[in-house]
Amino acid sequence: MALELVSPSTLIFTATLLAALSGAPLLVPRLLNASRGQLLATVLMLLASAIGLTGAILTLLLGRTELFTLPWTLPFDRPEIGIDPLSAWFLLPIFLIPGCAALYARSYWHADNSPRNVRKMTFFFGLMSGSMSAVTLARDGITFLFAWEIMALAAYFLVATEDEKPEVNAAGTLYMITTHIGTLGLFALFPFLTMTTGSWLFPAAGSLDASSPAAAAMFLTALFGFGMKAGIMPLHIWLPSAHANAPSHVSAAMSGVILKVGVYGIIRTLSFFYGVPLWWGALVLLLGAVSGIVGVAFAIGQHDLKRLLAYHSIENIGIIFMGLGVALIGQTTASAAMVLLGTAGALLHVLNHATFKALLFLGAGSVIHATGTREIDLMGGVARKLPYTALLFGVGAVAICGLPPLNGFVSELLIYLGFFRGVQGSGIAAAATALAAPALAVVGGLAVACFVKVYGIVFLGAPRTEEHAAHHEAGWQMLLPMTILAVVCAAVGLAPVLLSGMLQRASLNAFPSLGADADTSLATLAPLPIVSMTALVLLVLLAALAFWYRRRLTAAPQGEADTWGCGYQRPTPRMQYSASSFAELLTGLYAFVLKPRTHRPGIASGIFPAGTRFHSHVPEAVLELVYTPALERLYRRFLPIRRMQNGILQQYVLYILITLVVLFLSDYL
Amino acid sequence: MTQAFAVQLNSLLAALILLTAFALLAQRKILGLVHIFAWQGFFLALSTAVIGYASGEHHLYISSLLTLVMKVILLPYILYTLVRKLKIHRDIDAVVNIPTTMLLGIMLVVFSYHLTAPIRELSNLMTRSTLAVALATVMLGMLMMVTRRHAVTQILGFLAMENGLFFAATSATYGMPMVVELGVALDLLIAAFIFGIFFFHINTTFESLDVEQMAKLKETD
Amino acid sequence: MSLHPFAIELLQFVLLLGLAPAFAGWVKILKCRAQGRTAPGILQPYRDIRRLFGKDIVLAENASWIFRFTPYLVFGVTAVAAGIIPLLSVDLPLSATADVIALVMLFGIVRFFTALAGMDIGTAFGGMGSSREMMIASLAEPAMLMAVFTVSLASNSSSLTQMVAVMGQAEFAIRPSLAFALAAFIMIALAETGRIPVDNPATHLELTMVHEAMILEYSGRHLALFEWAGMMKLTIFFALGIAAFSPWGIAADGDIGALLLAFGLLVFKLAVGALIMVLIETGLAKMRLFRLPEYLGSAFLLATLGMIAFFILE
Amino acid sequence: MPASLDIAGFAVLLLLALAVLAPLLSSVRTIQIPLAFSLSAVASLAAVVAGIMTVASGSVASATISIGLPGLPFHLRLDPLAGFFLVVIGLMGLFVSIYSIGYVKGYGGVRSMTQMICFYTLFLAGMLLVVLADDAYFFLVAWELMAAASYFLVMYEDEKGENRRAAFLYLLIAHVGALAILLAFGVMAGQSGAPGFVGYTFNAMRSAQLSSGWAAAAFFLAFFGFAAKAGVIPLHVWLPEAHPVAPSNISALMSGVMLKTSIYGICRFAFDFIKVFPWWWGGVVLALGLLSAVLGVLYALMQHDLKRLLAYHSVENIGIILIGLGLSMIFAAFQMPTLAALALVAALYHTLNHAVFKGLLFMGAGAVLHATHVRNMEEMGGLIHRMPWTAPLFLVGCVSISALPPFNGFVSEWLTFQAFLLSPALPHPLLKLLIPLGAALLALTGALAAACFVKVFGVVFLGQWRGHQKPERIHEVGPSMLVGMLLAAISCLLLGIFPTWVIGWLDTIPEQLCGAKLAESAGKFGWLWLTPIAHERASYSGPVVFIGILVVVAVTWLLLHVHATSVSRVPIWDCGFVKLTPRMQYTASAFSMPIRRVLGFLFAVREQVEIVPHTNHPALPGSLQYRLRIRDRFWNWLYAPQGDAAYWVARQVGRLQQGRIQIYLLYSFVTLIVLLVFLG
Repeated sequence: MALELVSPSTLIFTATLLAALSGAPLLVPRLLNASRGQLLATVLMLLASAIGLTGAILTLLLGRTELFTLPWTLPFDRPEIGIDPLSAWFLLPIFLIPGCAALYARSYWHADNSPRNVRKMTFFFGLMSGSMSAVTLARDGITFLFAWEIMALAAYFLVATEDEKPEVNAAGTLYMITTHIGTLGLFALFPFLTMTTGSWLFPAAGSLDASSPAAAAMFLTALFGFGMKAGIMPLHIWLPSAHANAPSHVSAAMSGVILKVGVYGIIRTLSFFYGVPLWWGALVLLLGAVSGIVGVAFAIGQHDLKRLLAYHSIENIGIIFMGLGVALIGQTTASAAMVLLGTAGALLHVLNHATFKALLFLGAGSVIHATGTREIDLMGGVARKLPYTALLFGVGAVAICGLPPLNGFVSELLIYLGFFRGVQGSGIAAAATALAAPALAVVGGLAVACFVKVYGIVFLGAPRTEEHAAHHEAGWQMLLPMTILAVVCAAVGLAPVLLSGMLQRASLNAFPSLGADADTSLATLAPLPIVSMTALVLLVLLAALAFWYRRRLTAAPQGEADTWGCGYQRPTPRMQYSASSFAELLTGLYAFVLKPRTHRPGIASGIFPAGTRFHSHVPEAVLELVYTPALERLYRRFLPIRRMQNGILQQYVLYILITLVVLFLSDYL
Repeated sequence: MTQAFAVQLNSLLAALILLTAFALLAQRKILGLVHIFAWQGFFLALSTAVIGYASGEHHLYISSLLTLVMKVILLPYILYTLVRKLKIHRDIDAVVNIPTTMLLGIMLVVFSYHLTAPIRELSNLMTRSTLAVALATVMLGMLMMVTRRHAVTQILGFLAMENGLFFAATSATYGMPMVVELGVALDLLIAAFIFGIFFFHINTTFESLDVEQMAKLKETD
Repeated sequence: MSLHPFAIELLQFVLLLGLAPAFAGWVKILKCRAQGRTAPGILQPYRDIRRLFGKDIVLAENASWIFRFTPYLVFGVTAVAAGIIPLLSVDLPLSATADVIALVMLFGIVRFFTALAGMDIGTAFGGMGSSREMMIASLAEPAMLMAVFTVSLASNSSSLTQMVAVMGQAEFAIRPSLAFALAAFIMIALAETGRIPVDNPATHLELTMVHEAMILEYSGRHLALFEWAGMMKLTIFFALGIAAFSPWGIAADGDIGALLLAFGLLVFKLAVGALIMVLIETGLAKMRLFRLPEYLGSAFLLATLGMIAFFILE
Repeated sequence: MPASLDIAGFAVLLLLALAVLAPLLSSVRTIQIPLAFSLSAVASLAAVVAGIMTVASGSVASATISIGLPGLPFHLRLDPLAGFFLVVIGLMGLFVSIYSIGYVKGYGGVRSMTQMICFYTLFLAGMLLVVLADDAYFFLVAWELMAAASYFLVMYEDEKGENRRAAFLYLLIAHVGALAILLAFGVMAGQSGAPGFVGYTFNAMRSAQLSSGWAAAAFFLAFFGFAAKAGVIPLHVWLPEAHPVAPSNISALMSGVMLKTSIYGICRFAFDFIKVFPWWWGGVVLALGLLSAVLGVLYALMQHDLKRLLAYHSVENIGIILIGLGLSMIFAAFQMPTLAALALVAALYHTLNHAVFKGLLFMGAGAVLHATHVRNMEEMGGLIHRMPWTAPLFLVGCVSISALPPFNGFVSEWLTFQAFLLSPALPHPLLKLLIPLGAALLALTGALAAACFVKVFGVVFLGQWRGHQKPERIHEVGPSMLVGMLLAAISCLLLGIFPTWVIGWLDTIPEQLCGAKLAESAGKFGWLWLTPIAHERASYSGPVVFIGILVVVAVTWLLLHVHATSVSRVPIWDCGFVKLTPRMQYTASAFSMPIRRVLGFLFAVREQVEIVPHTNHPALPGSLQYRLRIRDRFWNWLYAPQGDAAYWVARQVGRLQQGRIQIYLLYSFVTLIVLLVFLG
């Protein structure tokens, strides 16, 4: 059979290498000019995506697990790579999004417009894609860390694409620092693992006892290290600025995929254990809830489009964690249904979030491209000039709000179902899930509010400033990837049944204890066909409504007039509701976490008062109120030590001399 | 030349090496420093030859010759031309005043003696007692690097340290293997060239060879 | 035939008293030659002293008895010191009076009273000279002690006769410790006897005077005593150096032949020593006062290195 | 013939009786002073006799007086070590008592004589009892008696703020020291294993078997306490404050004698109680001794207050004594009894010498003060013409303290040098190398001391009068003061010329403490030659030096005066400058300037030159004002931070004191609960 000739694993490895090296030709400037090189890289990337997706889907369909030991030796052990449904599931977004983003970049970040950094950007983009794939393929700690580190560094260079801007550099540095602090957690995690198993190789799923202290240490270090990458709440500080300052397609890839690699790490780590204690699940659930609510609350307060989307990533990671939490609690209470629903929900949301967040970032990229600003309050009426983009962004917005008939709804539904299963149980587990369900609801509600704001302010209304009025629709190279993503969103939302088999295999792969209970399957647990049906009905109804409305519109006479100014003679676009004013109520509600900063000068008195300004801003409160002061204090505490580093050469030699003397003396004593 | 006389001669040379190490600390003129360094190298070469003669380890003659060429002729010449070219003839300012440096130096010598006392008991080489001097020369070279501001004195301190190490090698084990010595000699030569370039850059950047200027490179806070 | 120890003692006493001016004259001759000047005869110092003895004394009104007593004391102490150092023979009855340390301290008396005499009149010059002299002495003393210490390590004694006896009979050996100690000793001796580069005995300039400033007010026989004592002191320091570092030839007992040989060698050594000193003096310039700490510090360092070299290398 | 302990007891009782009876005599002042001080002189003489007898015979006598605590009667013991210090105290007590007859008269009518006599005698008695005490309790009682009496004597002129401040500082440090000594005794008693109060007797301490850690704790606590009393740097700060402000006879006793009780204590602890100790104890003592010696003399050089200068010299000399003690301890630790004996003898000899010459110098300073009423040397000069007797006596003190032969200071320093010269015999390689450097420091100290006393004598007695008042009003002091000084000066000379006898007499002490005798080797060639270890090593002859110099000087003088040459007196030659004034002389500050420049980094020196313009033109300054302030760095390094810390702690504790009754009740309550928790 053809499938045997080209095995899925071969496809995936080929795709990984192809992706990683897609930008390599650009490194030889003599060989190719930038534009051609970018074209070549894009083609290679698309090829890699196609091959990789095929491989991943095949793996998921076949449910195959393969392991390969690489023939060379690293200092520690023989490296192992492998492919199984869990990895394959994560490979779906890993190959899908970068492919789309690469195509998008061909127009968005065209070589002719940005000759300075296109080579770097393209190369590292490919490298990042390849390394993300490699992370999911790694089956031992060392290989994993290698791939992980390459991914982190490549992402750093991508964040710092426009390294001539100071804010970009600051964001890059923050990302670099935090990601390495996270890696530090991993440096603790793998030795723990090795101490427990005696090998750097990953243990089989469900083979370690979770009740030991070492297991707790591993869980916590993994939660820290991967959580830092995934951007869960107190560890998310790098995320908003990095995503906001990277080029949009990079943000799409980072937000859509890199965060998911963090999630992958956690799921992979959790899969090693059996007999998970309750507090693991509760902790994960709590983190998820906090990330979800606070993330979306922060998002509401933003008026930088990409920053806002970045906070939504935190929110969605929160949702994924809530799903994971449900799964873990299910493990504790031995409820296979909860495990399956939670895991499947989380995994599906991984895919969903990847698609719709990528879609949104790409859409945002188009808008920014067209308006030349990231500031929502300066935009307005974009839909008129960019109708397709508006439509596609709308699809993304609906999807992210978890509304039917799109995909966000399906995954959230699975998680909700998991909650309900949990509530049926008893004890603390039930209480935890019972408390978590409303949190998810709040998240959904707030997300809707937020996207109403975004969509309303950006796309509707009139342009608020002349210079930032949108000019032109994006080209096909930008619209096509967005369309593909929108189609995926819609497809998953409309026909989740298509994925249920794969999803179940992936979940089973992560938590094999499910297999014990043979009659548990996603099909029986979740009413996916009904979802499809409902969605279809909804769609049909909508279409019908639209058709009818259109006919009414064409039939009825219509005239155009200015907006009624309530008698006021000179309404200007500036009088429209702005993003800040829209969000004001909600940010006020969450002021205790958000700590918004408003600058309201009094209105000067007199008959003809001079101009005044109002300015409000929701800062990255966790960074500015928790980390920065703590670091400041640390810095001040260590200031005396810093005096040792005074730049005077002699003193450095003196340190050496003193050290030498002390060493000699210590030897003598 | 009898064995006993050779030992005495070697002791005298060791004492002179120690003296030159102190003279390096005491000297204020840069050219004077270069001269003293050359003398130190000369005594070192002589001592190596004496040890070579007395111990019958004839490869030490080559070492001695190498030392003579490198440390008496080549390196001083390079430094000399450097000093001439960069026009740095003025007095050297020390971070710590010279008498205090001397006292510290004496303390370091006592310390070295104290450290090498056990080795002295264990070794049966005729040169064992000069090991303390060798270690002291290393320490004094380092002290020179610590207490002087000028970049040329830093390199001289470094080279004096190397002299000490070389002397330690001859007095502790009758010299290092030839390959190592050749390698070290080559390294030194290269180091001297690199330092030359380094000086040139410091000089053009700061218009001074005072290494304290380099504190400006530190990020401010 | 051999002389009685007391006879040797007396002989040596007279010898030092009598030879000192000649030695000073010799130094002066060498110095003049080195500087290309015509030299006075070797007997010139004798004539100077005789002339000064014949002169009247002019005393400041407020000079106290300290001022008048000091020249005699200085002369007396120097003369006593002269009896202690073995010049010709080790067999001296008075040599046990003081070891090297006590000998140095005897010169301390000289310095103490000279400095007091300098302050007695109450002129600025005298005070200046005293103040400088005491500072130089305070820095020279530790160095001197270290040099003595090193030599005494080698001979296992601080008694001069013993040193001469031990060192004079020791087999030849290269001893870095003694070389260092000798270098230190020469430097200190230059300081103690007020020679260039520490002091210039031939000048009366305010900026450079040290010793001369203290005895500026003296005249007549007082001055003669000071001058004579100064010459003796110079000779004694040479003798001390010879005894400590080059004692070969000093007779072990009172044998006349040995004594004659010792005398011949002594004259030779003194002549050579004077040559060395003159070379140093001609080659160097007078130092600024506040460079002296470094000079004496170097002497101390050399002496200490000598001691360390003794422990490490010998 | 009465036993020596009885004579000592008589001395103490006489002094105590004087203290009690002095008030009774207050009405007849003309008799009160001579009588009281002559009787204290008699008592001192008795102490000297008792001491000399004990040391000479090497006998040990003890007695128990059943007063004191129940179960712990007062124990007295007179052994050679105690006897030696008895001699030191008695000798100076004798000289100073004679001196005081004249000196104290100067206070006549202004101040209470009774107070002076009372505390003076108590002070002397306290010192004698410290030496005689043979149990910790009695020792501390005597120690406190001594401290308290001297405190009141420092406070004697209590209307001056500086006196009160100095006295307070003195009391503070004395008590911190006493506390440490008390703790040391506690450690010894606790570790002696003897039941009840018996552990507090010195006998129990002698036989106590201490572990090395406890022994070190005991010794260093005691050392700290005694060092505070002795003024060892860095615990010296009270000394230059307290000594100058006390009356000069008291300064002479405090500086000459009271400091020595600490030396006694250290000897007692190290050589008598603990006996076996590691070498580093000696190393610490030696290092601190060197530090004190060098810094003490340097600080002294910078002073221009005569008595303050002398006080710093006490720090220096205590340092020299400690050097000897430290060396002795090092030698003893390496089982070299002869060398230990040599160093110990050097230390003890210097103790005696310092007592005599420092007493002499303080008495001389008192005489100068008495005559001029100033302490600032910058305002003196030419006193040799006004005080023809005081000047030579003071000069003897100066020469002695400068360690110049043939006076006594030289002998003890020379012995210390000999001990240094023998240090290469030590088996420890590091010590071999390091200890000679200490000898260099000692040489530096000696030379600096000489410089300092050239300055003192030159500025105070030589040159011309610099002061504001008319020099004609200055007169020589009375006979009793001169006799007191003369006796001390003669002692200086005798101790310098006949060291062999003194060492022979002392010999029982090293025999008992170090287990080796020195007299045999030291006096091998008779009284004329001092050969401490062997004549091949080193020898010295005080008599020969003295006689030799005397003879040569006399002969020269005679020879030169055979023909009378005329001596004409003229005004000072002024180098052609017309208006030479006494103010142009070198001053004390000017004299020490070169050394200040060379070694000034050790001090906090602040020099200010202020030009007061006369006209507008800078070339014509009206006058120059030069101000020099030299401060002890230790004050800022050690004491000021501690003071601040104490103040800070006090302020923090002060917060507890709320002034609200509820809070106080809460404290009680909390305390109660804590106690219950601990008890339960």
